[in-house]
Amino acid sequence: MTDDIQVTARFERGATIIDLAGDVTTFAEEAINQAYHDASSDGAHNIIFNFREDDYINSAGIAILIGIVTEARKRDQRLLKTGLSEHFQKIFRMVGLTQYADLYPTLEEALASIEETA
Amino acid sequence: MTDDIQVTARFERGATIIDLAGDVTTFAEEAINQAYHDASSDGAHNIIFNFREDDYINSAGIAILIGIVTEARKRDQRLLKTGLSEHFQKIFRMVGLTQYADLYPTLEEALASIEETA
Amino acid sequence: MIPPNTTRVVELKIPSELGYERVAREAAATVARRLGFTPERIDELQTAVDEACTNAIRHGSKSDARMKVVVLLSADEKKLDILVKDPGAGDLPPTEVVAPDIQAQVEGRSPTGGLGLWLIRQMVDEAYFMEDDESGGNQFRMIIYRTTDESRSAFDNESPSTDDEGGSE
Amino acid sequence: MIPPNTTRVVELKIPSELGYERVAREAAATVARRLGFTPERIDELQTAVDEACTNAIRHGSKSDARMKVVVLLSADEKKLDILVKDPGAGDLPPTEVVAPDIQAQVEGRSPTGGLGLWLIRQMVDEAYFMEDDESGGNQFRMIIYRTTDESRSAFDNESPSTDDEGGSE
Ligand SMILES: Nc1ncnc2c1ncn2[C@@H]1O[C@H](COP(=O)(O)OP(=O)(O)O)[C@@H](O)[C@H]1O
Ligand SMILES: Nc1ncnc2c1ncn2[C@@H]1O[C@H](COP(=O)(O)OP(=O)(O)O)[C@@H](O)[C@H]1O
Repeated sequence: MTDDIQVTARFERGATIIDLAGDVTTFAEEAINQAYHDASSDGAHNIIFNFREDDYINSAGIAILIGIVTEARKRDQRLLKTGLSEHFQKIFRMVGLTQYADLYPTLEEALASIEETA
Repeated sequence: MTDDIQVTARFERGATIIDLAGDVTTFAEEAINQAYHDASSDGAHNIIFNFREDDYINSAGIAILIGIVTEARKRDQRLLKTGLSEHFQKIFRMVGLTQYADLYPTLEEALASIEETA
Repeated sequence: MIPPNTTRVVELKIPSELGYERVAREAAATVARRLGFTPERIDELQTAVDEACTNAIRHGSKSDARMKVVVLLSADEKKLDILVKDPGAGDLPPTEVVAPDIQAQVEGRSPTGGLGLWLIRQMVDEAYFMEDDESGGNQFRMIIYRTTDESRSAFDNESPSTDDEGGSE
Repeated sequence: MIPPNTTRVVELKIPSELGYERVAREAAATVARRLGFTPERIDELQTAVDEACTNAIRHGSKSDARMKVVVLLSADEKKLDILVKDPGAGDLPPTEVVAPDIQAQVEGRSPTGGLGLWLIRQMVDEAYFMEDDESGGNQFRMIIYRTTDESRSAFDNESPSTDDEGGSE
C-alpha cells in the first residue's frame, strides 16, 4: 500500500507546497514527515499541504498532521491546507485542526493569502 | 442502481450527441434505447455516443450497443463513439464493434470528422 | 417472487492487515450508493467503516494478518446496518468515548491519536460495541437510517427483467 | 512473526441480484492495486470479475436475491486467484467458449449477447469452471499472474509498525 500515497514538494510564491495524492494513512507517515522536515531544514516559513479532491484521510492521517502542527508551532511556521473535499474540510473543522492550520479551498487562494501578509 | 447511469442528448454541429455517464449495463438499456429512438425520430443522421473516461461498460452494455448498430445499419445512420477509456477502446476493438461505429478519442475529433464528410 | 422488503446482506472477510480496510470502505460505499444515500452521507459512512475496520485490525487482531475481520452490511428499506467483528485478540474495547483534546495533543500534553471512535460517532446515526458476543470477539455496530428522500429505489422492484435464457440482454 | 508468503484471502458474499457484482469488481481492484498490478491489468481484472459475477447471478442463481454468490480473492507472491461460486440453480455452464460472431448479431442472424465468458478469457491468464464441486454449485476460477515487475510490494514486510497501545499512530 505504500504506493497509495505520493508526496512531493515544490517552492512557489513564498511558500513550500507539499502535494499529497492518495491515501493519507499510517502508510504515509514517513513520506509526509520527511517532506515536512526537509522543508523545515530549508528554512520554510509558509508550508501548504495541498490535498487532492479525491484523497482519502483517516484518523491516523489526521494524527500525522497533528504531529506536524505541534512541531510547526515550536518553529513559528505557518501551516495551510488546501484542496480538501467538503467531507474532509468538515472533519478537519470538527477535530479542531483548523485552529492551527488555515483551510483554503484552493491552492491559489492560499498563495494569495500568503502574498498579502508578506 | 437505475441512478447509476445518466443519458442525455443534445444536437451540435450536425450531430446528435448522446452523453452517457455512469455504468452502462442492463440497467441502462431503456434509457439508451429511448435516447437513440428519439434521435432517430428526429431524423438524426450522425449519432455520437459520448462516454466518460470513468464509465464502466459490461457485456450487457455492449449488447445494447450491438442492438443499436443493427438498427442504425437499417436506417443508414453513422454511429460514432467517443470518450472511452483505453480499456474500453480495446474491448470495443476486440469485440469488433469498431467495424460498425467509428471510435474517436475525443468528442471534438468526432465532430471534426463529421464536418469534413458533410 | 422475492418477498418485498427482503433484507440484502453483503458479507466481507478481510485479513487483519492494514490496507484491507479499504476493501470494506468501498464495499460499504457501493451498497450505500445502491440504496440511494446522498454523496455526503456516503462519505461519512466510508469514514466510519474505515475507522471501525482499522480498529478491528489494529486493536482487535493486533495486526496479525492470519486473523480475519468480518464486515456485515445489511440493507433494508429503513436503514443500512453494519457489523464489524474482530477476534478480540486485544484488550476489551472502551465503554465510553471521549472527545479528543486536540489542544492538549498539539501542546504535547497528551499523545496524538484516539480520534477514531469519536469520529465514527459523528458520522453515523448509531455506533456501539455489542455486549455478550459468544464468540469471544468484539462486535461493533453502526447504523445509518434512510431519510424519506433516500427511501425510494433499490427496494421498489425496479430491477430489470432478467431471465437465464440468454438472447438479447 | 507472520510466516513470509502467507496467502491473503478476501472473501465476499453478495446477494444474487444484478448491481451487487459491482462490490466484487471493486474489491478485486483494491486487492490487485495492493499487490502492485498495473492499472491496465486492474481494468482487465475488473471486467473479468464483473462478468463472472454477473453470470453467477443471472445464470447460476436465476437472479434470485435470496441466493448468494461467493467470491474468494486469494493473493500470494505469484498470483491473484479468484473463485466465483454460485448455487448452480440454472443449467450447467458450457464446457466450451466460442468467440462471439458480431457480424451475425448485427445482421440479425443470431441473438445479441454471449460475450461474457469469451471476454473473461481475453482478460485473465486462466479462466475455467472447476469440475466436481461437492456443493452442487458452480465454481468459476480465474487467475492472473504477477509479472516480475509486479512481484515486489505487499509481501515484502513493508507494513508500518503497528502496536495496539495507541499513543502516536
Ligand atoms: N475493536 C477494538 N478492540 C479492542 N479495543 C479497541 C477496539 N477499537 C477501539 N479500541 C480501543 O479504543 C481506543 C480508542 O480507539 P480510537 O478512538 O479509534 O483511537 P486509536 O485507535 O487511535 O487509539 C483504542 O486505543 C483501543 O484501546
Ligand atoms: N455461472 C453459470 N452458471 C450456469 N450457466 C452459465 C454460467 N455462466 C455462463 N453460463 C452459460 O454460458 C452462456 C454464455 O455466457 P456468457 O458468455 O457470459 O454470455 P451471456 O451471459 O450473455 O449469455 C450463458 O448464456 C449461460 O447459458
